[in-house]
Amino acid sequence: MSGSVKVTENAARAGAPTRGRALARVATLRWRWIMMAALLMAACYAPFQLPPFRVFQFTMVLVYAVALLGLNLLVGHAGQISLGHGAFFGIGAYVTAIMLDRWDMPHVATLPIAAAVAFALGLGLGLPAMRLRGLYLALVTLAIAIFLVPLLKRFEPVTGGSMGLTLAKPAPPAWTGLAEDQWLYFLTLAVAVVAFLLAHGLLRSRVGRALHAVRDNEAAAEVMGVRLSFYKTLAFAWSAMLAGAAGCVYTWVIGFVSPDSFSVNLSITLLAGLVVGGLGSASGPLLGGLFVMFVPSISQDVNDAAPGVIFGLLIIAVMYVAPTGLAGLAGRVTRSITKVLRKE
Amino acid sequence: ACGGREGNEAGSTAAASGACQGQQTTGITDKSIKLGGIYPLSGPASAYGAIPKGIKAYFDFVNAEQNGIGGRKVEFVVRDDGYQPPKAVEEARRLVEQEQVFALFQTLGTPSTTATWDYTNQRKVPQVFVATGASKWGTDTNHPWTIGWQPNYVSEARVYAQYLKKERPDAKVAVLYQNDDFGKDLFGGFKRAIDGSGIKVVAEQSYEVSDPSVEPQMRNLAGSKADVLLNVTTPKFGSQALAADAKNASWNPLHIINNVSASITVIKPVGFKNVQGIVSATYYKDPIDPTWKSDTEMMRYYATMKKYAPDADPAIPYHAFGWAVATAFHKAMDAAKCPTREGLRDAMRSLNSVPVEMLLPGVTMTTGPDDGFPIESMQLMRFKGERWELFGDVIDTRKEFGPLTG
Amino acid sequence: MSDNPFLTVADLRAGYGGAQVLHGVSLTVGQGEICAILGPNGAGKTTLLRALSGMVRVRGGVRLDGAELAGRSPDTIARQGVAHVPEGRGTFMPLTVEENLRLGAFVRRGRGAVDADLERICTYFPALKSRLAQVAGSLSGGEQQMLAIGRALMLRPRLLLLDEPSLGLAPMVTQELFRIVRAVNEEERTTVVVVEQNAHLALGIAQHAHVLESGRIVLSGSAEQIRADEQVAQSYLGYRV
Amino acid sequence: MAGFLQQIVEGLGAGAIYASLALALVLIYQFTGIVNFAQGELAMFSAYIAWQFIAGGLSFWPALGLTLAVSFVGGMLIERLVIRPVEGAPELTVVIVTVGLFIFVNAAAGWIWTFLIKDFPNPFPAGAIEAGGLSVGYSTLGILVVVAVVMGLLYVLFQHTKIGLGMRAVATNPESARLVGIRVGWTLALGWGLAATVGAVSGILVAPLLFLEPNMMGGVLIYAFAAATLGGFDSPVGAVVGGLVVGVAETLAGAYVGFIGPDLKVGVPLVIILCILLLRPQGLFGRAVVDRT
Amino acid sequence: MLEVHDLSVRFGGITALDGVGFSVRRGEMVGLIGPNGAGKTTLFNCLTRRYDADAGTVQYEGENLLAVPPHGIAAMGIARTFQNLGLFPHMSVRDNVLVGAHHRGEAGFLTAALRLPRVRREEARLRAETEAVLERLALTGVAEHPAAGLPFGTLKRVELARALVGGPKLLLLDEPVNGLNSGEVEEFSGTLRAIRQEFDVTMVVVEHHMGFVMGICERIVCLNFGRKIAEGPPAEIQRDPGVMQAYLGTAV
Ligand SMILES: Nc1ncnc2c1ncn2[C@@H]1O[C@H](COP(=O)(O)OP(=O)(O)OP(=O)(O)O)[C@@H](O)[C@H]1O
Ligand SMILES: Nc1ncnc2c1ncn2[C@@H]1O[C@H](COP(=O)(O)OP(=O)(O)OP(=O)(O)O)[C@@H](O)[C@H]1O
Ligand SMILES: [Mg+2]
Ligand SMILES: [Mg+2]
Repeated sequence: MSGSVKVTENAARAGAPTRGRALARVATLRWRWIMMAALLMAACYAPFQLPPFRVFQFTMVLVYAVALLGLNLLVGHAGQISLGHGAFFGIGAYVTAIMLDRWDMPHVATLPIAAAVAFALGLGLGLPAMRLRGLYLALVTLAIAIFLVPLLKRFEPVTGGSMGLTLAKPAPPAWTGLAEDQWLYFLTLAVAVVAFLLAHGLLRSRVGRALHAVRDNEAAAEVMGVRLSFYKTLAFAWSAMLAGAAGCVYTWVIGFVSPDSFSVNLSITLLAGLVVGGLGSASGPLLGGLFVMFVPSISQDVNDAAPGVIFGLLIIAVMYVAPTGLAGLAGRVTRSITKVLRKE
Repeated sequence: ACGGREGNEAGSTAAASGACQGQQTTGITDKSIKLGGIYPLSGPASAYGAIPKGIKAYFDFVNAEQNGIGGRKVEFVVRDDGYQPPKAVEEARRLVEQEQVFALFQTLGTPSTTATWDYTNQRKVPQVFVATGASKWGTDTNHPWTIGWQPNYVSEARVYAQYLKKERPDAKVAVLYQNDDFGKDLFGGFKRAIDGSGIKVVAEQSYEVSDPSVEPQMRNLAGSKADVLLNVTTPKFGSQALAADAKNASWNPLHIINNVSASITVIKPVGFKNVQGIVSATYYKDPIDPTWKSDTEMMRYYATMKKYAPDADPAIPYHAFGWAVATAFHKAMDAAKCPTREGLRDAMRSLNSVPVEMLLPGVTMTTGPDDGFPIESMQLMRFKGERWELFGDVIDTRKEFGPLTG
Repeated sequence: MSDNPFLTVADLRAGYGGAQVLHGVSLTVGQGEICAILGPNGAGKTTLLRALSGMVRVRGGVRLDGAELAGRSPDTIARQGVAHVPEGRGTFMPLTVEENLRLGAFVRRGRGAVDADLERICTYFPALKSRLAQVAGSLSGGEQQMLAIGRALMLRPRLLLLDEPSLGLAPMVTQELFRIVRAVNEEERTTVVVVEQNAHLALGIAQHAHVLESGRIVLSGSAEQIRADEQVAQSYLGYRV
Repeated sequence: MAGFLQQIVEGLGAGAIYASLALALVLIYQFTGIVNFAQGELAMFSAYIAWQFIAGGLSFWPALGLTLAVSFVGGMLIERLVIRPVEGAPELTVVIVTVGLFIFVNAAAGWIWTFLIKDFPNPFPAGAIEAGGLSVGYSTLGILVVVAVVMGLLYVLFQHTKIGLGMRAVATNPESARLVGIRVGWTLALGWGLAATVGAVSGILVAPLLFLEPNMMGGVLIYAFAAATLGGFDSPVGAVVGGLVVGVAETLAGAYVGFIGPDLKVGVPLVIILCILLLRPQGLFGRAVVDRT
Repeated sequence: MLEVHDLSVRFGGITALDGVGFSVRRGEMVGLIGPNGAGKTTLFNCLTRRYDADAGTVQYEGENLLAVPPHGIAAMGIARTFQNLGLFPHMSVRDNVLVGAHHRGEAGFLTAALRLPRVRREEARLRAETEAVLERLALTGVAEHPAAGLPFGTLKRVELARALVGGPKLLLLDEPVNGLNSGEVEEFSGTLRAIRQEFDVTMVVVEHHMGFVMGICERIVCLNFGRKIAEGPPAEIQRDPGVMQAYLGTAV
């Protein structure tokens, strides 16, 4: 039959670039792992080289990166906009603070509990919220963020009210020989790496594909057997959990929580950080964390009369240059570099 | 791991000798002294970002015309925390570790200061004259390196309580307060101060800084028919509350507005005719109060601001506040026996009726081993015509009510 | 073919991002002619029409009745009287059917004439008439296709670009559609460029045809010639005569 | 009972303020398909411009006219300079650009005019109409009337004009809009210009009540956002009704529901919205989105 | 296998389906035709629970299909393609197809995040099957390409691949040869016949391409205005006066 001949012909025609492409894919995969390992090694080496203040700054970058990792899961991968992730961050922070304050729990024990509480709350709030879409979901999550602040103030006996709670930081065990900043850094790094691996595993699996499918076309996803409510709600809960874990580490690092630290501003900053970093990309959260951490102080160095003017302009400028975020820009740059190199 | 690096370049001072041997001299030399301050220059609390302008003007003036503080030129590094505690921690560390400042001169806001004071005290860095009136800066004993400056909110509340006890011994009070550390501290202090008297709080309403308006709260308070309104707000909400009170013809309580909102800049937009007779208390001179028109310090302030901060409006009370606290720092530094961090710490805890010209006549700074509050005196004032009129004597709250304890 | 062609395409190149799709296409269409573009999947037919209406960036020349179109924006080209029924239909989903149709006449003046044309479209496609107030996004696939064609006709175009107009239409409607195109072409001297997989139908109304493969014109001729050439039919159009 | 009615009247007054900004939000959403976080700040900036005109010696009405004109041009310029370069980028990118704009405008206003509050003249007389124990301020009435007029104008623009139709077409499918000959760039700029003008009206209505300062619209924006959502982001009538409902609900909750109290009252309209959205995901007046595949 | 009984669907004033009934036997290939707006896609949407029926019943292998939640349809062995494409534009072709195998996987959030061996095995298995289907439909060459930007005809094949990888027993195809030229249609018919053998699937096909429908289907159901107007073998349908008048027009 002439038809089938043509099909094989097509396949043969397509086959040639395929093999090349597969090879290229393996190569980029290996590259990616090498890059990751190098990055991790650099990350482990850095605290011994940098002054403690810088170590602290990078610790905070990692804290934000963990929160953004969670937000990325929801916004970048599942396509649901949340304007309220600062609330889960705050809840994680407060759960940790209360456990440390009331029950003197060991620091490490607070992490799973904070994550679990954030997860449970995410699940509980996600159930109704995930029936909404787009703007409406954004609004409801915004409401959660707005509501958290007065709520924390209301339950003063537990939360310390508007005065907040001051807490001890985890002390480095003697055997490590590390300074407090370094110890905190490594704790945070460990949490970040675990969070990254979890998210990575999730996204590479059936679950990740289901989330992408929901993001791209809900109707089609459902026909393929993806249970929308389940996946959306769980994505929400997982992303809340990661934000909660970040909040927990935040409390370890800063040693102080107060309701006004977790205002709507934080939520919007997180979302902006994620979009600036790169929505739906693997390196987006880290780049976003760097942005959230460093750009405000850079803005102040440029114009200390009104740092906001510069900060606002920088956000706009980054979105001009890199509409898909810094990760997209970095990708484009490396691609053009490799292209040039290959041509040589 | 890198503890050895600090103080190396800055430690080359001859001052750390004799009795001062072995004390910290980071950030100070014979010729210079470096200070760091943390304020919200961005975000919702940026109004307070005006304070460092007054401070800078003062230091520029001192550097240029008085050869600095005791021969040391002052460098004042200001950082922005956006009123965010984690940012405040970062900036405090930047100032101490990167900038190698001698002391943190002012952190603004209770949350930011609370977030940083463990750090400054561990590092033994003086955190001088923080810009918040929370009472814990004076009552806490674990943080000797941190000290407040302005009268604390509890003392201020006591002044109003005492005034009411005298004038309206069985007043029914309605309270509007900001739902944060500031509002709670002041309101709490007031409740404790009226304990056992005939005065009663009959209604209370709080608001969040994010609320658009306090009008609804004012309406609910009006329903209580209280005869006194205690207005514990920050400037914008202060204006709104004053306007709402003025608008309501059927409710005319005695309106007590707290010091934070008592500035003419808050009152003027409401219209002077609407605010006649309101009461407040103060401790420093309002730059647009005509009373001080020919006051020497005020004239110096205006002249200096014009010269060293030409684009800042000297009428803004935050500038005058900055000026006053900078003067206070100057005096504390002058009083220090050693030009070291320890020297400053000890000096700021042993001030003995040190005058600061920008403060009201009769208000001075006094601290001691059991007194961590530099300024504890205030004077009542009543609004009349187009300005505040001070009345009664300066009230030394420590003398009147006894020392404040945690 | 007339000496002074209505539409002249000269060495047209276009693509998406890095990938070039059209590698120098040249053709002319006389005023009032119907021209069919044929070719296999992915040949670049859609891209050619997009290039004509300004939806993709082009290099080369496109002249319509003496005016240069290349490099112009789609709205400018539409104002020149070029209507395009795009692949994927381009329906304004949340708007009603009537609003969709009226948008087709956006650049025209004179409400009366537009209203009359609305009536005319409804007689062409009775299925739309009963759904004028319905949200266009809820129409069936074929109904949306009719809407897209109706919207293009509302412009009373000088040049009509049809990208697979029969897509998703029932056989009867398809025949009717080609009759309508023919009628519009005859009554209003509308020039038509039609891309169509159903070569039989397209060649039935066209005077000229071009076969496109891999972004190049591999064959041009009168419709009869192309239809008659059995080998062409087999190798390019995949159908037997 | 009179007290209750009075609370409702006050709630309507507050709601009208939210509605005024919500109208601008709805407008920009209709015409560009994005939510503009900077809308409140632009309104605040317009109010400052008006203030500057008045401080410069103009009387209120000419200052108003000039401000509206300046805002219109300013809105168009913002579209051209700030939004145009990211046109076609993912939706969230554009939203984050408006967040950047928010931060920028807020800081710029503080920089230019300081953070001290400014007195802003009220165009409406001070008193109130008293009837049957109820008192309705002229100012409240005035705002309600202005909001109703703006709403009516927008409704006509949306539903009964060709340009309105073109604008909606651009928001739903810019590519097709170009194909039918709509100048998409200009239309978007026009949408921003109009939204900035409506925002300016909002800012000028709000300034005398809340006192003018750079953070004036921050709190209002959240409620306006809520109002627009409640009403459905595609309906001006919905925005106004939504604003009024939010205002009344919030006021009543703050006044009568004891355990909620003024600190948590912010939750009440939000809970209402959540409930309504669960029953009617398109908002009170929104059109249901048909999503066929 | 599938029994549709008296099915009605209304949207406001429009009756899209009006008491439609027919049945499909296992292994059969049934064509569904009718004028535009007759309700064919709506019928598919009912069978895949995208729309709720206002009246009537649907039995599938003895079970009440209308009681199954929308996401449960795939697990029952029903797969479909969409008239106007229902792909995931930002995902690669391979991932698009892999989503088709979603209901055959077990991995949950936790197990996937931890990348348990079980999950890896399952993933490897599904990937291998996907590769085979891609190969079968000559899509290997574009497997890495995002679904957006490919030619329409290719995308239709991607949809078919996605449907097939779920291992369906009943396949619902909505205008599968849309946008293909006659040669490609013929080729596609061949592919479809082969697939029917290989995968042992029952198919219902909506299509306006008469050559294709008449050539491949054993039985044809014709709808008009939501009602069934004819049913029978192709030859019979082609001659049916009602069908001719409503759908085919005079010249066939
Ligand atoms: N938006 C796009 N982005 C990238 N490449 C594209 C895009 N649209 C089309 N292409 C590529 O351009 C080439 C030509 O596509 P085009 O749509 O013009 O073909 P066609 O002849 O119309 O095919 P069909 O008959 O399938 O409609 C194809 O290889 C396609 O992959
Ligand atoms: N969600 C909906 N809301 C309103 N009307 C609808 C909706 N879905 C379908 N319809 C209407 O129901 C009728 C049947 O639509 P359907 O998509 O089933 O037609 P079809 O037979 O598939 O036609 P085509 O061959 O054009 O694809 C159409 O007239 C359509 O307008
Ligand atoms: Mg095409
Ligand atoms: Mg259909």
